[in-house]
Amino acid sequence: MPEIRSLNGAEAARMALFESMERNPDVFVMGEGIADHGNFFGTTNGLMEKFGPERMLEMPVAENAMTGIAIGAAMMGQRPVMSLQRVEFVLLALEQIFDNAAKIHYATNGRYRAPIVIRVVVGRGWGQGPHHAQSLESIFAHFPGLKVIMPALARDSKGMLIAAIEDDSPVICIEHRWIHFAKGPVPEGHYVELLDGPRVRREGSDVTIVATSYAVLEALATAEALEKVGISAEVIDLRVLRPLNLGPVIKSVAKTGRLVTIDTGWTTYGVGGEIVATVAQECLGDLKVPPRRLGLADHPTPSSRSLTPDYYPTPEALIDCVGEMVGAQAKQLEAARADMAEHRGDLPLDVPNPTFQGPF
Amino acid sequence: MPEIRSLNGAEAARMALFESMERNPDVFVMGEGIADHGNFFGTTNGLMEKFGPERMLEMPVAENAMTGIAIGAAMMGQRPVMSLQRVEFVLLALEQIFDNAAKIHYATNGRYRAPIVIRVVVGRGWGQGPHHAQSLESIFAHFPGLKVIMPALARDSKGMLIAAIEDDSPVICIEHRWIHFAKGPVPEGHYVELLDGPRVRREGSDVTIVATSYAVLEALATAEALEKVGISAEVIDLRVLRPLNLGPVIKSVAKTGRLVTIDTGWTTYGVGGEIVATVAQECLGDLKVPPRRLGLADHPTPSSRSLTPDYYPTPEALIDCVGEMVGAQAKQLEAARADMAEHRGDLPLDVPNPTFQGPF
Amino acid sequence: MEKRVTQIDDQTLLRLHRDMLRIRLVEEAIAERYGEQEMRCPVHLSDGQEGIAAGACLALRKTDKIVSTHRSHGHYLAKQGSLKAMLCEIYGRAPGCVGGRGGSMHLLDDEAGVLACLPIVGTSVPLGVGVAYAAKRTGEDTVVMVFLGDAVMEEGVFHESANFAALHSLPVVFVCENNNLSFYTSLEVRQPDRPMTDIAKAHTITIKELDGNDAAAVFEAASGAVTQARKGGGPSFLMCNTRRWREHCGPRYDYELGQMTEREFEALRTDCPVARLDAQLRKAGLLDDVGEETLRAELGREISQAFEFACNAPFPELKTAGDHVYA
Amino acid sequence: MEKRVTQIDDQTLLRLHRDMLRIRLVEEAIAERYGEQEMRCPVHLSDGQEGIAAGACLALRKTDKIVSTHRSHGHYLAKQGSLKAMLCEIYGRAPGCVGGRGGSMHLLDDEAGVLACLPIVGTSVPLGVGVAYAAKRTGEDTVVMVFLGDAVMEEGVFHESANFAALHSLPVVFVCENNNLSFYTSLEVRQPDRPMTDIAKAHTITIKELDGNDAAAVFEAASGAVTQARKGGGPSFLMCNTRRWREHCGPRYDYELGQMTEREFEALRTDCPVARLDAQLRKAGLLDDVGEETLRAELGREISQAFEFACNAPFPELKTAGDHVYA
Ligand SMILES: Cc1ncc(C[n+]2csc(CCOP(=O)(O)OP(=O)(O)O)c2C)c(N)n1
Ligand SMILES: Cc1ncc(C[n+]2csc(CCOP(=O)(O)OP(=O)(O)O)c2C)c(N)n1
Ligand SMILES: [Mg+2]
Ligand SMILES: [Mg+2]
Repeated sequence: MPEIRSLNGAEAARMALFESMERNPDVFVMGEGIADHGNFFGTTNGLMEKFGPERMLEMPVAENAMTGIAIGAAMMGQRPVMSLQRVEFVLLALEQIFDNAAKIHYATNGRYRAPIVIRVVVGRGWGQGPHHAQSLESIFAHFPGLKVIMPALARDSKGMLIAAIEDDSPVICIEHRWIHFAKGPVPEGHYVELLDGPRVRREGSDVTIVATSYAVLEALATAEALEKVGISAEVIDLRVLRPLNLGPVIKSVAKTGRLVTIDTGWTTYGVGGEIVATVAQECLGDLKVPPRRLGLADHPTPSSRSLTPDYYPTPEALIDCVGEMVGAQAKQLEAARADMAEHRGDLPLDVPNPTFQGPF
Repeated sequence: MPEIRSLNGAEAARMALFESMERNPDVFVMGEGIADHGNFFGTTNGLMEKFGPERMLEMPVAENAMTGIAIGAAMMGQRPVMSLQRVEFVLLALEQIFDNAAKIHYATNGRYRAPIVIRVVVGRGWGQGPHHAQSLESIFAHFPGLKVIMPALARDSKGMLIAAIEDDSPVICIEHRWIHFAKGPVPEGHYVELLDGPRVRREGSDVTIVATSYAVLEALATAEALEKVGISAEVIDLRVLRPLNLGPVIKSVAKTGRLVTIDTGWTTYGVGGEIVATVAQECLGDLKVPPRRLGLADHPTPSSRSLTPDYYPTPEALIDCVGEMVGAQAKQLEAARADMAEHRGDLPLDVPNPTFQGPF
Repeated sequence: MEKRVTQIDDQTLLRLHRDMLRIRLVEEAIAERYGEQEMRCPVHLSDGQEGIAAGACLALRKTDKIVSTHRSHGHYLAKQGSLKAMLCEIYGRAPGCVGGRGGSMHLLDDEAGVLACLPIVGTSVPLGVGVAYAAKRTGEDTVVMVFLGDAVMEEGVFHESANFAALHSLPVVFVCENNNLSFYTSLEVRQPDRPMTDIAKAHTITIKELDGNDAAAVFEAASGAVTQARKGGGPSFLMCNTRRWREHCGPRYDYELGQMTEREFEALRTDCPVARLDAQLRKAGLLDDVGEETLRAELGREISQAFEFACNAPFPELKTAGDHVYA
Repeated sequence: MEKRVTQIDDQTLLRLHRDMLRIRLVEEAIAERYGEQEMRCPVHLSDGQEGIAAGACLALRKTDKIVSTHRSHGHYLAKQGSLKAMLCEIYGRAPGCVGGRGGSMHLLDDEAGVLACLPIVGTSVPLGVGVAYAAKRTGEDTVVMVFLGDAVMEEGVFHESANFAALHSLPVVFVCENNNLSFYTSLEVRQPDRPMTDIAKAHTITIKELDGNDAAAVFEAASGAVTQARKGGGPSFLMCNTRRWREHCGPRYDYELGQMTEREFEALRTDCPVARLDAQLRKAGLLDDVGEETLRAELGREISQAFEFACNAPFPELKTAGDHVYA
């Protein structure tokens, strides 16, 4: 049994890169500013020293060609891990991602593969503003041929990234900035967490909460607060947005009869919609109350912290939503909200909640 | 009362450009190959002769800068109508569209506007293949700040395009190649069809079919065939994907108790999902049977016509789907299918159905 | 454009002639049969431009690789991609080079080194550079030739790719087919008046401008560029001027569409890369009527057999349509 | 970089000095107070680079427009954008230039002609070109100055935009601030070794390379470029070499992060654009200790009042967060 340490998501991702690079010389990291003192949010520390500039490839600031170059190299058997500090930067490269990465295997009738991993980070907090805090997973997840993953727990930040690097299909790995801060147990050494679908992170009987990424951490903390007031929430970590396997969600809703989704993107045409729609198709009869979706308010991300309290779905909003669905008493909800507030303490809203940590 | 003529979608769009350019000197068309003998699929005939190259601006093949240039000009009060022959070309410009066009009004606190129209065409048929037949409306529709429209009827191809050009927000106008061929009644002169939401195109009581673009024409023809065998389908033309107004859909489902969506894109994380999810949230109790979604099969578009029969949802598939939902007899469906087949005749599957024409 | 006398050996000249003629005859056959509506995909024919394809590809080894564009038949054939597989692809048949999934705009012949021909303008350029980068990483001496049209010079991705290729001295030869047109829009409407080679030069790439209708000149320049690339000397950019004869997409000649007069068309057609080398070979005594007849007959046979094969080949099975979405 | 003696009039020199010093003092004040955690957004400070902002913007009329990047404080202030509105924006307050919606990376001052400062590398370049195109269409004699960093030269969109600006002879002045860095990655890791001006020249754009720490030289070159643009003579590209002093994003000096030694930092800081002009002015008798003190005091007062204002300004109301999504 490998040793298990408590690491944050960033450290876990770093270990994934380290293990993958050590095992396979074809793996290399490429990106802009991947090895300066910032260490790509702490996910690349020491890799330059260990593997050198050929395997920590500093690239020109040219995301479109960079992506095409990664795909071309991958077609020849290389395994580039392209890393960009914000998902917005990759908006310049979507033609390459959607037309080539996603389709090269299909359109060459299986002859070529594009085993690239594209790590992109979703910004949040500290006034990131309109261009640095978008969470665009649903647009990637629309494309057959791509795999799209959002690790939430530190264990997955490592194991899913290793799995992504070893996968023969292109994988978009979307890392929320705030999961980089959250700690959890992480095994030493090489292991994979399969890219096969969601995981039930907490069992419950009254409501099914399906969450992605940082929202998983919020959902788990919320579920704990709800538990104390007698509401039992099952929390499912979606993990893999494409290929989408909603089997465990459907099973859960069959049990609880209630579904609420909470994710890190805009609601309209977002991830929650796909989940709700599939559940409505697959187990309409099980739904005791209308399903609900929580996500970002339908406008760009404002910078000022005074404008964001209603922008991001809060644990309090989740409590109210679940409360309504299960028909809870105002008093119950008040207690759960108070619990969450205590959890958070005086922390301003534009920094991650340090208490959202494992072991889960 | 203006005269009404029967025109196809392309001619209708051409009239929209003509009317708009004549009324407002700030309107100009820009794009690649917008005025050669192909006349942008017949939507620009005669405009060069009438308005000259300053208002029919031939652009370098550089979609990203082109889009930024259009936005910059629009911020100064110009009204560019950027026109691209395939939606794929605009994948190179998504950073400009998502970060600037969608957000400039918001992020300048209302000071600037970007009244651009981006016309993009969805290819289908004649072996277009993986890079020339994608229908990517749902990714545009995810972004607050954009308006996203898909005209289906010729009347809308003109009236909605005029409305888009006169709108002060950026509008993505997605024209399916096959609606360019379909005829319908179109008024002469200037008029607008508001970008305010869906329209009930045919009333019915057994099932609500919500369709987009070319699928509207297929749904209408299918509804007619169903009618003959005693199944009454209400057909709703979605028209405006963002801002999304599903009021008429919810009202319709409240009446019929059954919902099926049919659209021109991939199903997963697509337009139908948003409709189904919203209906499940808003009128769960009205749903007599699980809602259904029809869209493209979950793989890239193959070129060979032998590979596409199951790729595009067919009227036959819609008949079967509705049939199951209403519990129709096999015999009934057989008749409806025969009717549709007759409709189509010997026409190969990779060309538009010329019988999908108005007056509707 | 200056006409030039080359020192290329006879066999090579004959080979260039043959390769060009083969492309010409294939494109003509496609144009002729396109009206049957059995090739149900867009085709961008390249007659008039064969000098570049033949000259450039002959400078490559079999193990070298090319990437190309929507107008790739010539490159594919010059690199010795399988004619049967290409026609089957255009006919949408199972033995097509990508099983009928791509059509004319997605050609590939792995064994021949035809890696990716893709229809989005500029999209294959960074792929080619990435392949060259992989070769450099793994120490292979593969050279990658990137075919591009004059419009690609307007796309940002070309510049981004050129910058990277130059920065890492990659084994890449950019071959720009300047036919002065994008669709039917001429160069001066799209780019300022200057040698396009300046752009590549600004990226420190070795440049050469040449008459693309002179296959021997293209071969010579490409050979130099390939040698430089293979030796680690970095990328080159060959700007080859030419004209296409037919419409942008489809079988008709441009004049038939009113995009030029028939007289203008006849004038541009006088500068035919095939006829030019033909005359040169005859003058040098390397070709005569009999030789040409024999060659045409041989190529004609190959081509009709390939069409025959394609027209009778099975279609891919519907149930395979969803295969290979994930590796 | 050659040091130069200019023929610029005294008032202009004094103005340049003042504008630079003002930027410097503002950036220093931001750096000093950033640790209070009340300016809760990323800030990219520009001390060390003031020569370019001051020199280039002084060549413009009030009605001319600029677009800029993530590192825009200097440009905004030099173009006479409101200091109070800028600080309020950084503090996330309602009187901020975009009402607190954007933070430091989305500055705008409509009246002053600061049109759009945006943090995605290269994104504002085509916007500026589009504004120039609109001016040309409507016959206005507005000139648009596009500020960009050296990394923007790697982005395809620069090339696409330059091509269009040159093709249509647009009234654009590209001002490239070459500080040799993108994040902490130096130029030679990102671009081949060649003058970046070659790129612009290849697009037929008028070029000039200059010492960006010589504000007078920048002013002179910019004035020439602006005059050319206004007269319909088309775009220019000024490549201004400089260095930034602080970390890429945030208040610390680069050496504090271990990205360079303190000695290296002190060496580069000896080439200070403000100190250089200061010395020149003193030598010419245009400035003395008293004059400098008075100026610093005056600017200091303005700046502390602006901070005072910003710190006490109201936050935008939560209920307005959803306004202006659609026009
Ligand atoms: C990104 C993109 N923009 C536009 C198009 C439409 N298009 C197809 S071919 C073509 C012309 C390209 O011209 P050039 O590269 O010179 O090649 P040529 O057709 O002359 O061989 C254009 C604009 C496209 N396929 N991709
Ligand atoms: C498209 C894009 N890619 C990457 C980034 C991340 N990024 C922010 S600033 C910066 C450095 C830009 O360098 P330069 O343009 O030279 O400006 P400087 O910071 O030196 O002033 C980078 C890479 C970004 N904002 N946008
Ligand atoms: Mg061309
Ligand atoms: Mg820089």
